[in-house]
Amino acid sequence: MSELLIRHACVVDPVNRISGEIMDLAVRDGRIVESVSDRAEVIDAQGFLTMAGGIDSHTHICGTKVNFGRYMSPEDMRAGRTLKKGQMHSTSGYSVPTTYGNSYRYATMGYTAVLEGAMAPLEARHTHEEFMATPLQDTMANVLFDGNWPVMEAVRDRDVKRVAAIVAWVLTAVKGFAIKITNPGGTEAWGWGKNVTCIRDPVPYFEVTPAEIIETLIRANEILRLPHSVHLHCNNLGTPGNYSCTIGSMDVAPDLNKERQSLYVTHVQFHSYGGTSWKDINSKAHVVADAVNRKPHIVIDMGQMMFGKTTTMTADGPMEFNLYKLHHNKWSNHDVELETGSGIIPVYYSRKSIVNSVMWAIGLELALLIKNPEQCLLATDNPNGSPFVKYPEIIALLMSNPYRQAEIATLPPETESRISLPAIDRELDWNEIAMMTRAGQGRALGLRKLGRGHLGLGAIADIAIYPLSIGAIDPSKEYTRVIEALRLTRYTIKNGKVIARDGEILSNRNKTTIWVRPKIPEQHRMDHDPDFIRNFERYYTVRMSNYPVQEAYVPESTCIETEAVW
Amino acid sequence: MLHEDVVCPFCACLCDDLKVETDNGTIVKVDNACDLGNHKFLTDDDHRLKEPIRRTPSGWTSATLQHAIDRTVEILLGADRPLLYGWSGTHGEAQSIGVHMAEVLGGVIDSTTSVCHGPSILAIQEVGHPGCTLGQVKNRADLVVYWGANPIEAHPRHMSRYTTYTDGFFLDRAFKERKVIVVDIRRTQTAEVADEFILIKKGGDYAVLSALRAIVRGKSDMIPATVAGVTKEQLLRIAEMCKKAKFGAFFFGMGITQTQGKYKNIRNAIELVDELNRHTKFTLTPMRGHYNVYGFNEVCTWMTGYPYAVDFCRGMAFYNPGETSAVDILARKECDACLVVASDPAAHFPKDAVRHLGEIPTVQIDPYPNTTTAFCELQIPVAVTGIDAQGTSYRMDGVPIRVKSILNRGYPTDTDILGEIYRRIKEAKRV
Amino acid sequence: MIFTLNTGRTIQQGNNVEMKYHPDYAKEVSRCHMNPLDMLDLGVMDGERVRVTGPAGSVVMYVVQDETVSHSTVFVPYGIYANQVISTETHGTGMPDFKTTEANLEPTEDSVLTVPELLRALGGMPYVA
Amino acid sequence: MVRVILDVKPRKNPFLPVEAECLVPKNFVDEREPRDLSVWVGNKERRLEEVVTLTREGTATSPEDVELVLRGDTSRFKRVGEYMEAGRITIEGDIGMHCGNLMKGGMIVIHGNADSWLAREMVGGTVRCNGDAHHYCASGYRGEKRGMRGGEVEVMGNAGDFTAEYLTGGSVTIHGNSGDLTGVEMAGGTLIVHGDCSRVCANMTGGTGYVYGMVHHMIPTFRFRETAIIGPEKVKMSVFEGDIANRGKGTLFIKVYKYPL
Repeated sequence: MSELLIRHACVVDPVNRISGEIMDLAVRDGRIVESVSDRAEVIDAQGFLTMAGGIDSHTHICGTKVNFGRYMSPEDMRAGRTLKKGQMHSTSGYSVPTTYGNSYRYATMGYTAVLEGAMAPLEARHTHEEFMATPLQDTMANVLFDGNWPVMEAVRDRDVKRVAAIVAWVLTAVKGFAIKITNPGGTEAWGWGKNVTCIRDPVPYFEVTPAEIIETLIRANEILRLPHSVHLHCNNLGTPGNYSCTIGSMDVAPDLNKERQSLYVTHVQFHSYGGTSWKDINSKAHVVADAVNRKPHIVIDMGQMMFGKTTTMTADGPMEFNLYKLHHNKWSNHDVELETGSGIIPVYYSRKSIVNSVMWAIGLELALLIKNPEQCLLATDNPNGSPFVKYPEIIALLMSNPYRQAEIATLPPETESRISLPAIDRELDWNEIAMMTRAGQGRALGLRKLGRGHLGLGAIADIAIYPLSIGAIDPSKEYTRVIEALRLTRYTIKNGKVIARDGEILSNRNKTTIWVRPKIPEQHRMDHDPDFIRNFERYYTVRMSNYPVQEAYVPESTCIETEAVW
Repeated sequence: MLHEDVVCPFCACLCDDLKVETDNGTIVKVDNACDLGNHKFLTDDDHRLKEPIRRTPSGWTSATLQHAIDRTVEILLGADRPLLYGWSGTHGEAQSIGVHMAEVLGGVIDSTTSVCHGPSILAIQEVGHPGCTLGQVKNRADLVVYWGANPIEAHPRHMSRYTTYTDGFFLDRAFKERKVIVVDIRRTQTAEVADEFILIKKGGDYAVLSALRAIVRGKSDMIPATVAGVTKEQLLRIAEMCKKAKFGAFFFGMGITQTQGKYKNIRNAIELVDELNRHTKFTLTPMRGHYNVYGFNEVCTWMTGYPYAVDFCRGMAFYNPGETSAVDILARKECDACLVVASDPAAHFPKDAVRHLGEIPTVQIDPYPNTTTAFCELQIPVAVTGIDAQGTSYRMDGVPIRVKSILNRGYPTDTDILGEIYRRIKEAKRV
Repeated sequence: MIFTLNTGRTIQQGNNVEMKYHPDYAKEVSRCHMNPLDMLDLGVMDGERVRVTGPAGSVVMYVVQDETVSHSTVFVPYGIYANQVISTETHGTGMPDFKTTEANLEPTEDSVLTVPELLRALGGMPYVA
Repeated sequence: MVRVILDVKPRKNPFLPVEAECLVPKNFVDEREPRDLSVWVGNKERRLEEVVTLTREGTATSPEDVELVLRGDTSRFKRVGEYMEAGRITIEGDIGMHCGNLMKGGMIVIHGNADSWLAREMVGGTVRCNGDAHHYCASGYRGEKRGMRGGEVEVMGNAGDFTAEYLTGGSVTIHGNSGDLTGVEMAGGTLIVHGDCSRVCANMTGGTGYVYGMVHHMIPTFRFRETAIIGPEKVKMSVFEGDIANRGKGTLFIKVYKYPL
C-alpha cells in the first residue's frame, strides 16, 4: 500500500465542479481516496494550481512516421539535445524529440496520458515498441482505417456489420484504441499518386465515397461500443476553401452516443480555410465554430499553429507532397499496403507570412468561438501545428486578449481583414482551460468514467501541480507568468507517484498502454472468414498469423473489453 | 514438429512464410526459403561456438560465462572511448540495451549500416525518402527498377515475393504486365531478366541520374549523345518508360552506395523519384542487407535521434558519419576498446581498420566463431535470433516483424548477456 | 594492369557467412572475376592466380573467367580477400571504396593464403575448434 | 595584446580525440583564465592544463587582443575555434576536425594540414590553412540546408572531397586541387579552385564557382552559356548555368573540362 497526501492544493476540476478551492487530496495505491493514514507521504502544494494530469487526445510521438521524422532530420535532433543526468537519459530533438525527450517534456508540463494520432495497423508493432520506450505517460493509439481495402469493400456492399467485424479484428490484432480516418479514400487514391477533393469523390477502383466511409465507420464504432468515437482528419487538409468540406464531413455524422461525441474532428485549424488560393486565403473559423455549436455530438481539437520551425507528419500522403512542391525542402512518403499512407516534411511557420498568420489566428478563433470548451480541445496536432512545448503559450493566448492583441500587432497588416480574432474579446478561465486540456479530453476519449481527466474519488491519481497561485494573478495581464508556470510543474504525479519535480524526472517507469478488444459474435469474426483470410494471404506481404501484435509488446497494458450490440 | 510462418533471419526481405521442421532439437527440413535461408537454418548447428572462449598467448581456451562477463564489464568500464559495433544480426530488444550501454559508458555505437546503406541514410537526411511498404509494389507496380542492386544473389526471393514474379491486386499476370529496368556496371544475373538493361561505365551513376532528372524535367536538349556510356536514346526511352508507368518502384543497392560520391548518388536517385512523382507515382526502397540492420536504425533513432554512428562520449548524442562511424574510428585508432555484437567486421572492413581491433581489448558476442574472433580477447556464444531466440526485426521497408524462436539449444540470448553486462555497468556507475 | 575492384554479395558468400573458417568461404571470396579479354591482355587463364595490389596492400586471388564483368573492372565477392587491398579512406562518409578501389593486377605463382594465414598476418589468432 | 602559447603535453594515447571548443580567444582575455576550462579526452573531462602547458605574454582587455598559439601535436584536437567571434588562433602544426566550426569572426591560421570539416557552417571571419584541408572543408552539417554562410576560407594546399558542400555565402578559395563533388549542392557564395577538381558544383542551385584547373567528370546537366575572359590574367573560360537537373541558377566558370564518356 502506498499513500500520498497533497496538502493545500488549489484544485481546478470542472468535472467535480471544483473551481480554485484550496483543499487536500488523498491518494492510495494510485487512486484518489477520501483520506489516508498518517503514514502517508506528504506534499505541500503551497496553494498552487492543481489539476488532473493533462491528456493529449491527438499527438504524434511514437511510430513509423514519427521515427522517420527523426531519422531524416539530424538538424532537428541537434537542436534539442540534453545531457544524461541522474536517471534521466539524454534526449535529442526539438520538433520530433526522441521517445525519452517526448516523455520527459510532457511529464514536466503535467501531461500523463497521450494518444498517438495515427498508427498504421501493419506497422503497429513499431508504435508499441516506442510506447514501451515512453516511460511516463499512459499511451493509446488511433488505428488508421482510411484506405483499408476490406473496409472499403464492405462499405461498398453496405454491410456495416462486416465493417464492424473487420474493425474489431484489426483493433484487437494491433492493440489499438480507436478508429482513425485520415483523408478517407484519399490515401488509397494516393497509391496511384492521386487524391480525392472532398467527401463525394469516389475512391479509384473501390467506388465508395469518403462520406460513405465516414458514416459507415461511425455506425460500426457504435455497434462495437468503443470508448472513443471515430477520429476524423478531414479530406482536403490545408487547402484554401476547405471549410465547406469540413462542414460537409460533420454533416455526415449521425448522433448516436449519449455519453460522448459521435465524431471527433481533429486539427480543425487546418480545415477552416476560406478563399480560393494562397493569395486570398482567409479564416472561416466562425462558420466552422457555428457548425460545432449547433452539433453537440461533435468534438474537435484546435490543431493550433504556432510560429517557428517544426516538422509536419501525417498519414495524409498527398497533402504532404503538395506541401513539398511549395517548400522544395525535403519530403518523405510512406504508403502502407491495403491500409493507408503517410508523408513528412519540415516547415517553418513565419510571422511574416500572411498564410501562416491566418492559420495562427484560426486555431485561436475556433477555441474562442466554440461555446462549450469540451467541444474544442487544446492540441497542436504535435508537431504539425507546433511542438507541444508551446501549449503554455497557447493557453496564455486563450486567457489573455491583451496578449493576443500584442501578437496580432506583429503580423503583416493585411492579415487583419482576413481573420476575426482581433474582434474577439473572450478570455477563457481556468475551468475552461482544464476542460480543454484534461476534463474534455478524458470525456472525448471515453475515459472519464475510468477515472481520467478529473480528481474525484476513485479517479486515477494523475495530478499536475503548477507553481502558480491563481487567485493572486490576473492571467489577462500577467500572461507571461502563466506561460512560465505551465512550462514546468512543481510536481507531476502519475498513479500516485511523483514522476517529475521542477523539471527533474524522478521515476522512470509508471505507465500503461490502453487498448480495446471489442467482442463480437463468434461466427462473424474475421479470423473465421474465408474471404478475409484468402485476400489477406494473397495481398499482404506478411502472413496473417504474423500480423497481430504479440503480448510481448504490451507488458504494461490495460485492455478495455467491449460487448458489441450486434 | 512443423513450425509454420517462420520468419527468415537472413536478409532484410524478412520472408515470413517459411515452414521449418524440427526433430529432437535439430532442424531437419526447411520449405519456402531461398538458398541463403536454407543454408542458415540447416547448417546452423554445425558451426556454433559451444561455450565462451578466451584468448591466451598459447591459443584459445574455454572460459566460464562468469569470467567472460566480468572481464567484458572491466574492459568497457576501463575504456576512454569504447566502440560498440555490429548489431544488425540481432533483435531490437538487444539493440536497445546496446544503445543504453553506449550512453552510460560514454562510448560510440555504430552498426553495419555504416558500410551498407549508411550513405542512403545520409541522402535521406538531405532530401527525404519517398517510399512505401513492399505490398504496395507487389499490388500496384507496373515498373520496377533495380539500380546497382543484384537481388538474385543478395535478396534471392525479392523478385518472387514482392516485385517481378508475384501477382498483385491490380496485376493478375504480373510477369507479363510489369516491366523491369536494371542498371549496373556489369551484366549481373538480375540483368538477364530485365526488359531494359542499362550498362553504365564505372562511376557514372551520378551523371546518368542527373541526366534523367533533366530529361524528366523536359530539358533533354542539353544532354550529350552519351552519358557515362549510356546513349541519349536509351536515356530518353527510360525516362519515357518511367513517366508512363502507373506505379514505378525504384530499388537500389550497394552499387550506388559504395561508388564515388557515395550518398550523393542516392540523393540524386531520390531527387529523380521526387521529380517523377510530379508525373506519376514513384517510390524508392533501399535494398537493406542484414535482416535487422534497419531495426538498429529504428531503435537507435527513437533512443538517440540518429540512426547509426552515435558518439555518447560527452553524455549526449553526437552524430557525424565519417567521424563517428566504425571504419573511421578504427582506422584512426580513436577507440581503445571494442565490443562486437552480431556481425563480423574483420571480414568486412578494410584490413587496416581490422588491425586496430587486435591492438585494443575486443570482446565479441556472437553465436559463431568468425574472422573477428581472431582479434578478440573473449567471445561469448549466444542463441541465434530467428532460430533459438525471438524478438523484433524491421524489414527493408520498415515493417516490423517478430522473429520467432523455434527450438531451444540451451544458449543465452543476446538480451540475456547484454542485459547482464548493462546491469553490471550501471551498478558500477551507480546509476 | 590497373583495374577497378568491384566487390559485392554473392549467394555463395552469403551461404558461408557464418562459417568463415570453412574452405568454401575462402574459395568463394578469393575469386577474382575477370572479363576474358582482360584476361587475355593480362595473360592469365581461368583458375590461375593474380596478385592484386591496392592502396592498402596486396593479396593473391584465383582468376575466374566471367563474361558479365566489364572491361577494366574485376569483381570479387565481398570479404576478407578484397579487404586486404581496400583502404580505410571513407571520404568523410563512413563508407570505404568497396566498389571503386583501383588495383594493380599481375599474374603470380604465389599461393593464395588461407583465411587463418590472412588473419595471422594482421596479428590475429584464428580460432580452430 | 596577449599571446597565449598552448604547448600540447605528450599523451599516453595520442590517438584519442580531444574536444577543445574551449580554445577560443574570449576564454583567455583574463589572465586568471583558464579557471574552469576543460576539454574532453574520450569520455573523460580533463582540466585544460592536464593536456597543455600554458604561457601568457602580455595583457588584453577584449577577445580582439588575444592570440592563441597551439604548438605540438594538435592533430587530434577537435573543435578548436568553434563559435569564435574575435581574436586570432595560430596553429603551428596540424589541426583536428571541426576547426572553426560556426565561427563568426576573427582569424584562424593553420600552418600544417587541417582535418575534415574545417570551418563547417562558418558565418564570418577568416580561416587560412597553409597546408592541405581534408574532406568537407567549408561545408554544412548533416541534414541542414545551409552550409557556410559568410566569411572567407583559403586553403593554400589541396582540399578533399565535398569541399564547400552547401556553400551558401562567403568565399572559399582552394589554391591547389580540390576533391570530388567540390561545391556540391552549392546555393550561394563564391568558390574558387585554382587547381583541378571533379564533378564540381553538382546539383548547385545558386552562387558562383570558378575552376582554373581541369574539371574531371563534368556534370552533364549544366547549360553552356558563353565564353568569357576573366580576371587580370585574362583567362578564357566557359560559362555554364545550372544545375539544370535541380532547377539551379548557379554560374560556373571553367577553364578546361571533360565529360564522363
